[in-house]
Amino acid sequence: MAKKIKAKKQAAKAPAAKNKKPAANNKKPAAKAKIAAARKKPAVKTTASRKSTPKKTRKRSGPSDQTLKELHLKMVRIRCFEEAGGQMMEDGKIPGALHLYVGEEAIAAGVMQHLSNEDQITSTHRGHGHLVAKGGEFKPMFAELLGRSTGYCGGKGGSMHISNLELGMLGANGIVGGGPPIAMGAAFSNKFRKTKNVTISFFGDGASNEGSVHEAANMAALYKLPCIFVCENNGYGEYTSQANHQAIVDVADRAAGYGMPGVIVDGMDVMAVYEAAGEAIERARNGGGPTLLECKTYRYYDHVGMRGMGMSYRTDEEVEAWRKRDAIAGFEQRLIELGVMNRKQVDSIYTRINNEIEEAIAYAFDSPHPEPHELLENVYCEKGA
Amino acid sequence: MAKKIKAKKQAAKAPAAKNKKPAANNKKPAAKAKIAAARKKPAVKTTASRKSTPKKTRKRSGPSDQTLKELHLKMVRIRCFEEAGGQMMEDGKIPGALHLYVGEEAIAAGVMQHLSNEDQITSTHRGHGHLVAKGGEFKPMFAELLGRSTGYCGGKGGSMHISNLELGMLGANGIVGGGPPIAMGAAFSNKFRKTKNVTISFFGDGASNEGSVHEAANMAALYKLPCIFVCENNGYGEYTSQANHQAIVDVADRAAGYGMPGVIVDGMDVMAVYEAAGEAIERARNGGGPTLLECKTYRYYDHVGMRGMGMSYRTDEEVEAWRKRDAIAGFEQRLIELGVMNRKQVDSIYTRINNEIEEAIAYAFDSPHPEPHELLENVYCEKGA
Amino acid sequence: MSEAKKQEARKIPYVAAIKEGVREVLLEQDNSFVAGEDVAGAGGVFGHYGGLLQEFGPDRVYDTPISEKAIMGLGVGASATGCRPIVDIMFIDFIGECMDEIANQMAKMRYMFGGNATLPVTIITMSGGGLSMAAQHSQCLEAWLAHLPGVKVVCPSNAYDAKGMTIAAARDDNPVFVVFNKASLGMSMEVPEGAYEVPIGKAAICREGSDLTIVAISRMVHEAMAAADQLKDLGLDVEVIDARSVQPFDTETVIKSIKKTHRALIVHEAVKFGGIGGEISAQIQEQAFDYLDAPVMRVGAPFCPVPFSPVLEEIYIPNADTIVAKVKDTLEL
Amino acid sequence: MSEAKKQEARKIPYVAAIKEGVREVLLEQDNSFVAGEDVAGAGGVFGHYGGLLQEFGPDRVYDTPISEKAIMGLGVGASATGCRPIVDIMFIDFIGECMDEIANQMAKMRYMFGGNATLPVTIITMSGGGLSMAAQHSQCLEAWLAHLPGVKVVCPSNAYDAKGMTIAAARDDNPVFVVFNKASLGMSMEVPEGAYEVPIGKAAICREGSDLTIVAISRMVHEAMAAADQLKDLGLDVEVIDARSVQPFDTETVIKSIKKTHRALIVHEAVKFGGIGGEISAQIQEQAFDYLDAPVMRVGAPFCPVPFSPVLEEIYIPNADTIVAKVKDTLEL
Ligand SMILES: Cc1ncc(C[n+]2csc(CCOP(=O)(O)OP(=O)(O)O)c2C)c(N)n1
Ligand SMILES: Cc1ncc(C[n+]2csc(CCOP(=O)(O)OP(=O)(O)O)c2C)c(N)n1
Ligand SMILES: [Mg+2]
Ligand SMILES: [Mg+2]
Repeated sequence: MAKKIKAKKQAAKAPAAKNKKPAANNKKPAAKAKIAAARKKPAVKTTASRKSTPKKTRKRSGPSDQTLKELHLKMVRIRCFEEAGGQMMEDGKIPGALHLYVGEEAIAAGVMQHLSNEDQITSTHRGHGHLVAKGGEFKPMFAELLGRSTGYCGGKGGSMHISNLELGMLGANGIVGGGPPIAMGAAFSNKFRKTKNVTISFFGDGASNEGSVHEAANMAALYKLPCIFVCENNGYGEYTSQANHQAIVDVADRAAGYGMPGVIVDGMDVMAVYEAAGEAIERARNGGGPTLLECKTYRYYDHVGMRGMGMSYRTDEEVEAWRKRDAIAGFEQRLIELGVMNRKQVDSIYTRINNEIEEAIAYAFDSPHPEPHELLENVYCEKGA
Repeated sequence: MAKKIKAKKQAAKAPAAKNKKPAANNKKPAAKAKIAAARKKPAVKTTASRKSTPKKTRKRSGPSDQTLKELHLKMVRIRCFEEAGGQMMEDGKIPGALHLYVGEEAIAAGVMQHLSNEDQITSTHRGHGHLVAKGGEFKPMFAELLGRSTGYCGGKGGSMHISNLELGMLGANGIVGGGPPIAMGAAFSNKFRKTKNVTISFFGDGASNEGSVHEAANMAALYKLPCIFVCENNGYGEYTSQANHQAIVDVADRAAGYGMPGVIVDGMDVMAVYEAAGEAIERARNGGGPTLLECKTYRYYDHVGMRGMGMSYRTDEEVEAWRKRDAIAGFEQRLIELGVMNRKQVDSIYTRINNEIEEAIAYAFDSPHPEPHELLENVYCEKGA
Repeated sequence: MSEAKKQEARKIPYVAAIKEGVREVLLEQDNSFVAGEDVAGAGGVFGHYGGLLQEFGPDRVYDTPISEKAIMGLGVGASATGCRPIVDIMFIDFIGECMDEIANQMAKMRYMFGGNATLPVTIITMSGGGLSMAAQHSQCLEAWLAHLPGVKVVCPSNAYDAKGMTIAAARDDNPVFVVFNKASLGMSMEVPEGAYEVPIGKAAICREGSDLTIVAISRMVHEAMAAADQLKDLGLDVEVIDARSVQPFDTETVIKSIKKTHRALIVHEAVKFGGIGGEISAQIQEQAFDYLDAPVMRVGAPFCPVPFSPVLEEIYIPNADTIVAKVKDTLEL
Repeated sequence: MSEAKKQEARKIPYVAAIKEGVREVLLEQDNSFVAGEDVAGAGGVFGHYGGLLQEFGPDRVYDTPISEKAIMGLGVGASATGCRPIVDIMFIDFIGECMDEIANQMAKMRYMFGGNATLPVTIITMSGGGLSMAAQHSQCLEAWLAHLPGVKVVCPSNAYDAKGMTIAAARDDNPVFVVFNKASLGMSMEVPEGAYEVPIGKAAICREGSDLTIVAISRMVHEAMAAADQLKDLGLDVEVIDARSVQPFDTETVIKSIKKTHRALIVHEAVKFGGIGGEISAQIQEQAFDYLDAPVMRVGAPFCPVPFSPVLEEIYIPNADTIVAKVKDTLEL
């Protein structure tokens, strides 16, 4: 999307694609206690004056080791993908604009952990993370970012439209607020076809002010559809802070106005997201209707591309405060404490994934561009009931 | 708007245009006590399970006799206008569709009592009542309904677009949800131009599900605009009941999600509306920002035209229960009790207004149709800063 | 599937033909449903869904909130995931409320996804004036839709096509807009029982002639037929083509006709400037330039919103007289 | 007001010219303000409002929520009540979000109200492809707007016009859409300081010629100029007209040119089918039929969404070569 190159020098150099650790780990590692404290008292306020009844802030409980590992893996896969992709963009190798999900990984991981390929999601312009967590493979993803014919969309979609319907990923979307009505329609379909599947609609704090989100939420609540509206509240829509785009602190305050539960969760805590999402998804699968799940999060980099620091619309201190609460670093610490993994195992995951990414990037670059005849293909499909 | 002629016979004959009394008075007059009781325990629920903090149900207090008389006069003018206009439509004399405001008069009267010509309103497809209360004159109004060149819009607008900017009436609107963004813009203008004026946006329960209302409300709250969103909740959008178009009972539940107060008021009680509106308007004039004021009301007739009873989408009992709580009849009773007027004075008002209406209708019928050359006029205006 | 034979002399109005078309779809396709404002309980504000709720039950026919963006999203999301929805936008005037869902999602999804999505959704809506419904309830906006790669747009002019094109639209695996005309709702004609298709993308020759081809859209077909009668008296033998489908547009049939008649006039009710008539005119002279004995004429609404005043609206909407006047003027008859 | 004389050889890019235009308006008209997504703090995602917040303060330049319907409503309501707003829709692709506010309110209010409302609102937006921004951020949708009586639509192709038309739009008492082209933002040219107007509704002859008239819109003007150079080598002396304004359209200038050159080609970046080129082509042959030595040609984007793939987008967007090929093909050169 809209890319704005500012004149100011970049204050903090963005980590290169080959980093074995998430960005937050490049800082002096914060003490265990400090991380825990930050998590207990997140920088985001999870209580607001006008909060209505069904909203709750969630705490951790205990899923299996396997689940914990999968959650971690999802987050790491996203982080590594985004760092690599972002670097490629900075290097001028990716056409168009790239909106990076770095910092928000816990949301995609925590939600998607509950889904199968038959469950659908709609995504946003910031959609790579959602697709990775939904099972997207690196090769066709990088190929798509490069516009190659081996990409998920044959090179016709690019970052903003990356999608795969077999995986239940109904598309990233270049239109802010474009996803929720489609998700609602997919949820309607799930109910109509009497499946037990759910649809998740991811959208931003900025998107919450689009009329489409309002209409979709109302209709989902009316029909009690298995649709979960996940607001990824990272505090900004492009360069405009939440305080400058809405007079509320919690988007979840809107849930009551549709007759659905509103839940606020710390989006930097993958377990909290996992649990809150699980509850909402279970309710939806059982006919209990939609939920508005607001996850307080932060994007480490700029709206587009990889600059993170020295921005005029937010302070470096703010960025640093959020980075200290990094979802992946914190979760790794916890996994090690719990004995689920050790540091070596964690490190080896980064090695493996970065190797996979390296391979995928090579594959993408080796892939052919679409042929001219493809230009006019797939505008329509052949008829047939 | 969309007109649906049903096959069923009309159960209760609509009162003719010449009735000296509001429709409800044609029934056996309910005992004073009964009316009071009905008003204390309105058929509408004013409390809902999910109601949030800033919402309150209002009670009566004591304005001047003059104000009481003006409130009454406004309501009677609307009622008589609508009965007459409706009858003309039933008689096939008015082209297009007519959406009657009968039953909802207390809202227009109670709100408009606080406004000057410099304050603006946006209206709906059900807009005659708003214009009458805003000071609209009968002659150009009837002329407009007949499409004559002496009409407020020179015959080009008709019922659905009747307007007068000198009176601050920014138009009836054929688009459900069309008004709120415009009202918000006018309120922005009031604030920008540093006036003390306010803008009122009337909209229905059905309209509350349009994305435009959501966006306008959010923006009004963000900028703390002097804009009051008045939801005329008559329980139906066309032939669809509120229960079938939203999963909430109180539209005012949505106010908290924008960061503005939500107030629920009995829309059949003109004093209650007057007071609640007064408070919201005063707050807006003083820089306190917008309010969502929900008025529980009912339309006595069908969505379009004058049929009232024997409809498949609502019961006659429901209509009768609401008619028993008629805002005008009840208020007259109260005025007589308070000694503000006596029955004779009340009756003479009807005589006077119906005479005025008769004259206005004659005037309208005598008025010329627009000339062919007018067809292409006023698409644009002559340039000039 | 080809067009079924007309069976017997059963005449029904356009409005009833729409309902029959939708009904056949609901009978035929288990994964189809109807959703829109007042389509269920009220059977549609024009009665064109009357009785469907009763026959098929609330799992197949849904009243929606007044939320056009959500309605269109419902069509997109449900069709992408195994349903064949029929969604209703009460008046085409209201598509402004959901043009993003139409233009940026529905029309482009398949292409953007490299063919990975299929959207078998049908959108039913009403267009046109003549009922004194003023500027916001009388428009013809098919040109907006026809400019959008990824959707199809048909405008049935009569009851037979109304039913057959509804069925064809619903059987099509692409998003198809079926734009009905509200001033034609009462027009009766012979309509077969049962299911049949009127193919999308094929124009119909309503009257053969040798001197002038009129290409008309929707209700203007009937005005063109009346104009043809009047022009006959002036010695012009007029061929009338009902475009029926504006996207895809049947250029072939039109060009073939014009190569025979050497003169062309296009008539639609939409505002002339920027209407689909410009496209058709351009195509005609691109493909039959050397055959043209006169400029390709266009008749459409003048450049203003639809006025409420019945006397002004009468002047506003093109009719047989306007068409005849245009022909006389251009051909200097 | 007439166009001011160009003062001195000061070259600035298109993007800076937009900002200068808006700045002049803010200086000149106390009741004007700018509102849109990221126009204040960020100075616009393309920097075309950079520094205006700092210069004029937060009472004149407003960041809005991501709410296009509200933004357009702000423009309508504020302009109807004494302000002269400049509202920004970041990309023209997003007008689907507010087409109802545009088509049913903004465009019709004055007419429906019998002249009782005046809406001096300017809408600034960006269109066009070439930046690999894919199907939802690369469209040209001016045809939708031009089909709407009640609004004006201009598409400045260069920095001088960008500034002058912004000022003309803001001084106009009607709603005017100023549709800029995002691939042209860096193109520099001589632009006078201070306020001047480029009149709305007047085309510009960019190059005189005698054999063929190319009518081009927005960035395609530059492709047409390049094509004209190539065609010169083939012996064709090409006149290039920059339409500049598509609503109202300057038919007169175009017809006059074609009566001289006898051949016409229209080029726009929008999808050819249903684009404004059809209207222009139809008008040309309606008004200059007897002067035409060849069919009126059109060049526009093919019938598909804008592809992300740079190699496909390169084929997709018309350019000088496409134009030359079209001319060679039609005129059998
Ligand atoms: C309808 C529409 N309006 C505006 C834009 C431009 N735009 C792209 S992303 C964005 C900000 C979105 O903010 P938010 O929803 O909070 O998501 P985030 O980028 O923070 O993840 C904007 C304004 C758009 N793409 N679509
Ligand atoms: C955008 C739009 N959608 C649908 C309609 C058709 N329509 C006209 S009035 C109406 C019902 C409105 O209900 P509500 O807002 O509750 O107002 P009420 O009629 O009850 O006063 C509908 C659906 C319309 N005019 N505009
Ligand atoms: Mg955000
Ligand atoms: Mg209602």
